[in-house]
Amino acid sequence: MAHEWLYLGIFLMLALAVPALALIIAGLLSPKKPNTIKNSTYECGMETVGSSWIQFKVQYYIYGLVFLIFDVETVLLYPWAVAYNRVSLFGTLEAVLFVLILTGGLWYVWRKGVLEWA
Amino acid sequence: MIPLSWYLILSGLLFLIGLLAVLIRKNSIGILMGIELILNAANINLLAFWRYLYANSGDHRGQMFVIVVFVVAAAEAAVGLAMIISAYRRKNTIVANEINELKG
Amino acid sequence: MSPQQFFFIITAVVILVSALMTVITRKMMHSALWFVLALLGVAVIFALLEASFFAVVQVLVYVGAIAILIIFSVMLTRKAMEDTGSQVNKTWVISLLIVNLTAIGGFLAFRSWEVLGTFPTALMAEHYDIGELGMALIDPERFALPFEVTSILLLAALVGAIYIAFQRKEGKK
Amino acid sequence: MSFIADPIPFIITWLTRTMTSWGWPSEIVTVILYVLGALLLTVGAMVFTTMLIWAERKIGGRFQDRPGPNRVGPWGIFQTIADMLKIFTKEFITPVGADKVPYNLAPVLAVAAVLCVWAVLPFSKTVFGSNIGVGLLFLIAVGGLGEVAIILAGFGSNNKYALLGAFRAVAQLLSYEVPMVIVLLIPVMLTGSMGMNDIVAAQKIPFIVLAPVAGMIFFTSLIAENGRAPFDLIEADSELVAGYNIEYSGLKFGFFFVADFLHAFTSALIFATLFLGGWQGPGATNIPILGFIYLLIKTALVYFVMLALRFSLPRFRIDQMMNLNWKFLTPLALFTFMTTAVVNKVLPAGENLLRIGGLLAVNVVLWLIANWAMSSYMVRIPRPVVSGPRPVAVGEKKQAPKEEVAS
Repeated sequence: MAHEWLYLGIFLMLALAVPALALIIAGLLSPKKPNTIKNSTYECGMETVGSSWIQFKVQYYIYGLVFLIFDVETVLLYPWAVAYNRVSLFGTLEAVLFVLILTGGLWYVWRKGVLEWA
Repeated sequence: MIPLSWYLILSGLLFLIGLLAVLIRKNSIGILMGIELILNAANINLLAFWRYLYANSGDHRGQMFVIVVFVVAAAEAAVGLAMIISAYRRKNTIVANEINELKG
Repeated sequence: MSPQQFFFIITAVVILVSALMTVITRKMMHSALWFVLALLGVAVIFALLEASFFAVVQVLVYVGAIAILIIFSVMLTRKAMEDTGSQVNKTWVISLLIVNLTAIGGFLAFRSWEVLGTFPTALMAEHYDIGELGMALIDPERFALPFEVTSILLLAALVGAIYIAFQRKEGKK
Repeated sequence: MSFIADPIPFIITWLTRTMTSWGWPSEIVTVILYVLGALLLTVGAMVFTTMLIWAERKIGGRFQDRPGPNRVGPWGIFQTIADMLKIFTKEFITPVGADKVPYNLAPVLAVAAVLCVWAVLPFSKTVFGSNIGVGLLFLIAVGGLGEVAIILAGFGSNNKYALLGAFRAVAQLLSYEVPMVIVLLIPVMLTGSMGMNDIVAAQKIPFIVLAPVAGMIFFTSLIAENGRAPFDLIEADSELVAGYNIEYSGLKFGFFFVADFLHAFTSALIFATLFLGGWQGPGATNIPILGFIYLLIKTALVYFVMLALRFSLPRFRIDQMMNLNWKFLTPLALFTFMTTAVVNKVLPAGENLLRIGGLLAVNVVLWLIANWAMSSYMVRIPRPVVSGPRPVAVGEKKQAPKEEVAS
């Protein structure tokens, strides 16, 4: 088991190192002639107006919120799903109840009109 | 092999850093991150004890606790951040000391 | 020092440094990114503890959801909290003192606890099975009740958070 | 014979034996082999992407009735290599006020997040990556790293379009992760394990037969996770200029490009592994190299369907996309999960034909209900009907910039 994680760790390191190395090589190969106009922030060819910190809609946060709750609930079902072949019908119904509660949350969110992209 | 104390020291230090964040940060989101760090420290502790003392006897209480902590962390992040955003919209501040409407 | 110990120390240092940076960095956004690094480190610690399920769940839930939610709210509330100026309370000296006292107290209290020196016995093959945890989760004798309660807790959190954060636009209904 | 049937383990054994005969300790040999394997896979995947880009452009060209790349080499096959040479020597332009570390880390992380998926995939019976017990969850988890990369890119570039694009991209990716995570419970349930090897080994009957609706939901979410047409709002040119990667140039932009194409192919690979039986096929158990070929054929098929969708469907509007996810796919995924769990439990174990029939029937019923619900829902919402010629450029001109910032 430790070997599997060792391979995974090596793979993660290399997956980070290989692109990083390529970037460094490209950085050495490429010309460097910066000037003010070239380096200015791109805004469809116009002069940049204001800071990049614009106001965002709360809608993004709301989607993130709903996602978080659903994600956590579903992830908790994975151990059950692994044991699925061993559990009784009662155990299955328990998981279904679990999901039904989740569905209740979805229903509430839907009725409240949260999911409308306004 | 790593002795249990190493994990406990790590989790203790992480807890202290989280506590520090809760106590000194002005920004409420910073405070929330501190709380998440504290919960993470608790998780390390729980899993370390589970692994070292109970794993081989088929006792899953430690893991169940970790699951509950995950759920609590998620719920706390969701509600806490919602409150911060709501306070920001009403009072235009997220400094914890300035949100004091509940004061009598 | 075995390679495992060496690896543990590196991870622990990464976690602690990034957690500390989370606390002391001035820019909120950088703070959130350091926080992500600390969470990833904790996932590695879980993997070292042979709790593979929790290592992955840590990445999935904390990095993939909670951290992103925090980053979202940093962006949303950005205008109120300019990154210039002090980010810490005026009472930070007292706070530091409290934290140090807690540390010393904890150290003194647990210094001579015999459990500390425990070494793990090798995890038996059948306990790698995540299904075992799944069985325990729905066993009415064991954790069926807490399991369902977590679901209700999450539902309550969803409803509460939406109720607090969501405002219907005027003019609609 | 054993070399032809199963070359890679053969080479591995040979390498191990050689290195052990040099007197190296076995741990070091293992580590070296792991590093070699991982290096081969990461570099191989990235080089393979150049061919992928060529294939995609060529097929896309054919779909849209144009020749596609046809200048460099026969059928333009070296076009991407020429592009790559160019992009390697292009100047890096770092915008003013960019946050250096996140800005440079983002492309690397974007590629790494896609590459990590290859660490756990089984390619044939004997050639597989890390067989951790939680492979499936790992696949989903590294997707989260991709989201972090996008946020880093948007935040690091110090550009409001990049930031806006990053936010929209992350909102889309997050949303479509929900039905995906729910639906992936079904293969786990049917297998009884989260390890990728076990999931493939359990697919004597591919899961697409047992759970077609789940497969369809998963396929849709995969396309959305790629951010490709019809879900290409991530780089919607008309609204966001180019999305989170506007400020990148040279190889840094190239890496986002590579990540995009590699992600598309990897998704096809994941779908083939989880729902089409992976390397399973006639004779694949005895001759593992055949399994590799089967996997390649299945992946190519899925990839082709993805391309066909990409080059023939128009883009969704953002509200339509969100509605499709939250009001159609997520409830459908929840109900599919519940009915599959209960029906599969009620049906007697062991009788395969009955099980397939029962599950198929349930899926068809689910699909009909979903279809009916969808069409009746669409009827209820009045849609604005365009009547007469639209006033062009009069009303829209003032509105357009405001919308861009606010959406």
